[in-house]
Amino acid sequence: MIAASAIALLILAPLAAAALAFALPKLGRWLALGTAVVAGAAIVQLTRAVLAGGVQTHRVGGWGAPLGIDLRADGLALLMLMVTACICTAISLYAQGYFRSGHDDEAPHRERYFWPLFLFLWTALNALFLSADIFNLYVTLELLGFAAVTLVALAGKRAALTAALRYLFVSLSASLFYLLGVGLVYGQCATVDLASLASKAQPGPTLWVALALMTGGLIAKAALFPLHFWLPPAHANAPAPVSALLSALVVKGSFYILLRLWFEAFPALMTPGVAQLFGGLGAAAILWGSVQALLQARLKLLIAYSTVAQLGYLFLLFPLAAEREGGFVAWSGGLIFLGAHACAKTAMFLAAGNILHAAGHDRIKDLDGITHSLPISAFAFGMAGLSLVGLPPSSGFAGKWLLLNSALAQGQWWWVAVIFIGSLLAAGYVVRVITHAFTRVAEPTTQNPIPPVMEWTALTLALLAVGLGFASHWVAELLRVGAPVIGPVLMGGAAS
Amino acid sequence: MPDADHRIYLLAGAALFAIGFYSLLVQAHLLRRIMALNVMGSGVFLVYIALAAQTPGPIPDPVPHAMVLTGIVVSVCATALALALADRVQAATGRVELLDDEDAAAPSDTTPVASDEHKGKPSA
Amino acid sequence: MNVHGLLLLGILLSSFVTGLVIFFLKEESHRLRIGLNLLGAAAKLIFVVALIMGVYRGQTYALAFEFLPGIEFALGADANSVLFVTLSTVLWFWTTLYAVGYLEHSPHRRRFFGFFSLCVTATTGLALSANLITFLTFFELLTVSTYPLVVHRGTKEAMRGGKIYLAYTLTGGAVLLLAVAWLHSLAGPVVFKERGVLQALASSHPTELQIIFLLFMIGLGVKAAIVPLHGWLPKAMVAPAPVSALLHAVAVVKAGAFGIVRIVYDVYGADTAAQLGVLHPLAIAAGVTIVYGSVQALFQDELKKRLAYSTVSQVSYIVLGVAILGPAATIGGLAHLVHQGLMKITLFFGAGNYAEALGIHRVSEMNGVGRRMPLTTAAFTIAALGMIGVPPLAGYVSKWYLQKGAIQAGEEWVALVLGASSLLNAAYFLPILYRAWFLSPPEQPAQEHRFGRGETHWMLVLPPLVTAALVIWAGVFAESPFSPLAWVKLIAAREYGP
Amino acid sequence: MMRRLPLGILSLALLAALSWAVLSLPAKPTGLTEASLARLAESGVTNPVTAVLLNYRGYDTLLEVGVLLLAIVAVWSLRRGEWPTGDLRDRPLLLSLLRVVLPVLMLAAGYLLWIGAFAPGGAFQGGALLGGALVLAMLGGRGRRVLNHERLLRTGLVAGVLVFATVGAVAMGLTGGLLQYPPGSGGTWIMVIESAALISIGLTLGLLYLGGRPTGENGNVPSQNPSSHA
Repeated sequence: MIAASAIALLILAPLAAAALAFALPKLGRWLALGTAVVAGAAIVQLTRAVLAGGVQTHRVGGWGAPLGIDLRADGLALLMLMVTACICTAISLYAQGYFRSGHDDEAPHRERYFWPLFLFLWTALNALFLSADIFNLYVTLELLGFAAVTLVALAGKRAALTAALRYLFVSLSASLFYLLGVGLVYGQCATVDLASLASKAQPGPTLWVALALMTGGLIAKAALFPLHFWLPPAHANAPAPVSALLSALVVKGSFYILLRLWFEAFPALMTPGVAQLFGGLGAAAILWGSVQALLQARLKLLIAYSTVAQLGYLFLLFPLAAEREGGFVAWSGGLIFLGAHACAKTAMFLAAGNILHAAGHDRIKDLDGITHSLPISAFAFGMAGLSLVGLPPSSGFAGKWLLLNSALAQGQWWWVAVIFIGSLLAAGYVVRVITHAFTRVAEPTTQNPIPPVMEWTALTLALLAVGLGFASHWVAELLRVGAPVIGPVLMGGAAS
Repeated sequence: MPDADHRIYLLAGAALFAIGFYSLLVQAHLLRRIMALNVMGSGVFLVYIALAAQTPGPIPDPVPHAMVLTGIVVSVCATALALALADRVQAATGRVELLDDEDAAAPSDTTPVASDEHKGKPSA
Repeated sequence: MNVHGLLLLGILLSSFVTGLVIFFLKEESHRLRIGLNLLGAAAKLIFVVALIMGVYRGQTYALAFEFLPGIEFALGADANSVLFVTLSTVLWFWTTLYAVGYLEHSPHRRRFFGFFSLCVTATTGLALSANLITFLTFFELLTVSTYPLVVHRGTKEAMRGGKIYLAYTLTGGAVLLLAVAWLHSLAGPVVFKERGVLQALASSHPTELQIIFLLFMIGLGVKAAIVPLHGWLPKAMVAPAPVSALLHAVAVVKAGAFGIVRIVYDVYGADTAAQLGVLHPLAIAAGVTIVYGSVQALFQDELKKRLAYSTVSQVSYIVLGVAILGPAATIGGLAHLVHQGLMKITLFFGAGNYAEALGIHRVSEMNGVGRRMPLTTAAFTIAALGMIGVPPLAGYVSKWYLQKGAIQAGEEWVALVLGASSLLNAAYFLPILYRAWFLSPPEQPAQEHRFGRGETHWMLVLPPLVTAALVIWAGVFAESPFSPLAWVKLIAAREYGP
Repeated sequence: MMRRLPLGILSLALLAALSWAVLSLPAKPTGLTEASLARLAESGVTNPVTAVLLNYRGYDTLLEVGVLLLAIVAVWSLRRGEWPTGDLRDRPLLLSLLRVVLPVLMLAAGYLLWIGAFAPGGAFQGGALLGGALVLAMLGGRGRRVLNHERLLRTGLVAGVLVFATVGAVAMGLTGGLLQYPPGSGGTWIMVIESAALISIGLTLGLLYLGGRPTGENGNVPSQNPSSHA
């Protein structure tokens, strides 16, 4: 009962808050904070229930699949919900200051619409992570896409508007691909319920095409190389809190659905070839994205390309966890990495937002003065960088360590090489920015003042990205609940 | 294989989807692209309806019906959003196509200066 | 984990907390910052003394918690740890004092002392690490926390030096991570233990272990500045004197050397390593480095550069000692770990003083500095003679044991290398001493600025005198029970004893 | 155009794959017809589609109503609405037509809402008519006063989502299941939801025609609000 109401709250609370924030614009900021509290409490309850009683399934309307829709909370879903709650809470705080500082007459209009859109985004994410029904997932995807696109356009600049429209085109066509795939699956299996699909799905032309359609759409939404072209402009030109949301959470939503589809709904179709293909695209994304990040002249574009690269690591999970036996190492590794990246990337975008806000530009070569006057933001960026590069004991390290371990244990050394090079490149583009914190400047140039809350939220998330490394043991145990793969959390000598 | 009178609808749906996809890729004009998306959508809905029609039983399968209804509402919203956004883009760039590499023009463009907001927008 | 383990935590926190607090102090609050620095250094010193006494009494110290399944963050205090932690703590205390004096009236002191403390935390952490992961963690923390110190001046040159430093050390760190991960996938979690833990694997997976050993040596060799991985070290000379002193005598290069000690003795085990045939190549690399460094030093006119190359050469004495099988060589190498630290830090203190007080940076400008700065120069002289290996100073002791070990192991060529290097040491140190004492100073000195009556600020004079005294002590009382030598003999006994 | 050829081939490949997929669908797919008919009695309505829409898969519809609201929020955030302009005296026919048609449309919308429980129809169909009526009214320059009453509009727009969510929560309080109506009373609950949804859907569809927020809405600086486009 408690679990059920927690699940319902996680969807109804942000939805109602979004509606109210639109009806009563003045209350937006408070509604967001309220939602943060409610969601936090609900997640705590749900975690208790899951750790105690295993996977929690709620049959909406009491019908149950296949006729009705099921909501399901397992370890994976909970991790995603937690990450979402952390990031969204931070954003709710950050945005309090963001729209109040800076002196362009657009700001009030932006804040007025930011809150409802942001809350809709939150609703969509919670609904997405809890849904166990591939058609319902389509609805959540659209909810997510609309909110994300509009939030990008909220920046109002020419570049932002164009980026938003391109993003919208990609997002809509991708959704249609996904929807058509769902239709074919229904025609074949007469159900759209994730759990019951696994038993009914027999490999055949229809399902292959259906899965290809869905995967294609989701890959485009997740901006996996080579369908990443829309991401950098969109993430770089959005308002800082929005950039953070997009990089940390939105793209992960589609990745999450891919995991559900390939590992839970259609494991029969997960051939080694498919797994290696995903891994190959991931590797290409890592290398291409990192190199691009090294070449960017603008800080926010650098961070955006780094997102393209870091998303690649997530897809290494497919080849490394493809074996049900012992796949758990890579499974937990990839997902811990996901959480780490979410926190680190949010911290980076918020720090970059502060710099952009204070200096009025984010040209990397002219950053010298800024970092001296914004030591906290600079420090936050550095900390986040540590986790992104994967230095111990950060959570980024924990994730990479597990991926490395599973790759070495399975003798798939080529992924080891990719991770190795990727980390060095990441170090390269982080250092490129950080050096500006230490260059000598005559006198820091005068800048717009930054509300403290904006600097401290960035720092908090950065420290979280590092500190979570110590919690990775616990996270791995949580992920075990309802995981499609099994095996020890770590392979090697004594352990294996 | 589905029987002939359903096959035609299924294939028509597939064809609409492919046509829409093609024009989405090749058309530059924003309005045409938005219409292309709608054509793709119609293709998908047609497939759903055909699926509903071919199930045995007294009435067509109501589940795909409801799904299509949902899909239609979503695509209405999507079209409205796309149109509004396309108009903003046209107002800001003065053109009805998407420039290929927009972030090339970005650095000057992202400095949050109020005057930047006004440029390229027809005033009331 | 036992209650005594908290002592280890205390040793780390005494500098870590100091660092964090300093970050949040105001730039202006000098007195408070200085107070904190010395307090932290003193506290660390006291903890370490307690630790030594405890270990003498046979008390074991351990502290561990799991942060990934099978991966523990573990601290411990074996003989090696105590050796290194003592060295770094003692030298940190005097370097702090020196740095306070040296950086008076310079900007960004908050940043400097903050990272300074983190750097020492990392070093002591390295010393106390009980397993590979923990070691790796502090190894990377060291890289990160030393970078701001290297580029502290913020000049173009400093930034370039810093970039090169990071390029080398981060790559090294990545290689080290690779080695650790690979070894873990073969052997599971690796805990340091005398005589190593890989005997079993050595027979089943010899090739893998050889490659992993190579990776280890590359990863650690970067910091230990083994040729050809030494490129960063001369460039890092742009750092302020106290930093160079710390980098060369205690922190970075020593971390590399200490890491090699750990890998050979406590992971592979000397015998296993020898049986895998990986020690001989290492010995050769060390030999080459020793000679190459000394030759390079010969041609440097800039004092700090000359000292830098001398470091390149001297640190490989340690590696050489490790790479040669047998107790005597081990004693020599480990003793040099301490002795080189004492001598080198003294030399850098001296160089710093010349730069601070007389604006002298080049050997060619050093005529007559002995008359103007007798105390500093006296200390400098003692350390230099020690480096050359003049009895009864510290350097002589370690070199003597190295020779002995080499002969015992039947590696005569090593004797030649050591001899050559000693001659070269003499060749690049004696001229300095000659200039300093016997040539007359130039009429109008370079920009000279005096602090009160003494030859320079007392905080700058005291540290070199103390460390010089330690150099003498380590040599003269080498055979007494309270000397570094006595301690390393204990270690060697445990490694090779029955 | 160089790009057309490869893209054309790509689309043809897509078409081929799709045809292959649909042609290899099972001849007589089971679907969920039986299942939905079997439990129709419990659903509280006799029209299976409505049963799926508002009971079996009511949760989808809840989010869908959310999508509608999101759409209007998004469009309003982007632009200002444009009123159909032109002198209405040029269109006497339209005006006289409106007098007749508007009430009829309203009535028809209500009827569709009611019939939805038993036959094809329901909130969405009714809402569509309502939206149409609204568009006609705007074309005829009617109801501007109402449409400029921002608070009223916003309330009407969010009514659907809020009522739907509240009903879902209340039902949960009673039965322990989200959107799980107490046995037998399904029809009533659905009617409550649908009537609220009808208004919101109608308003949304109608107002989307404006292509932006009504000019009446006072942003911070309405006169020179840059994102306006009137």
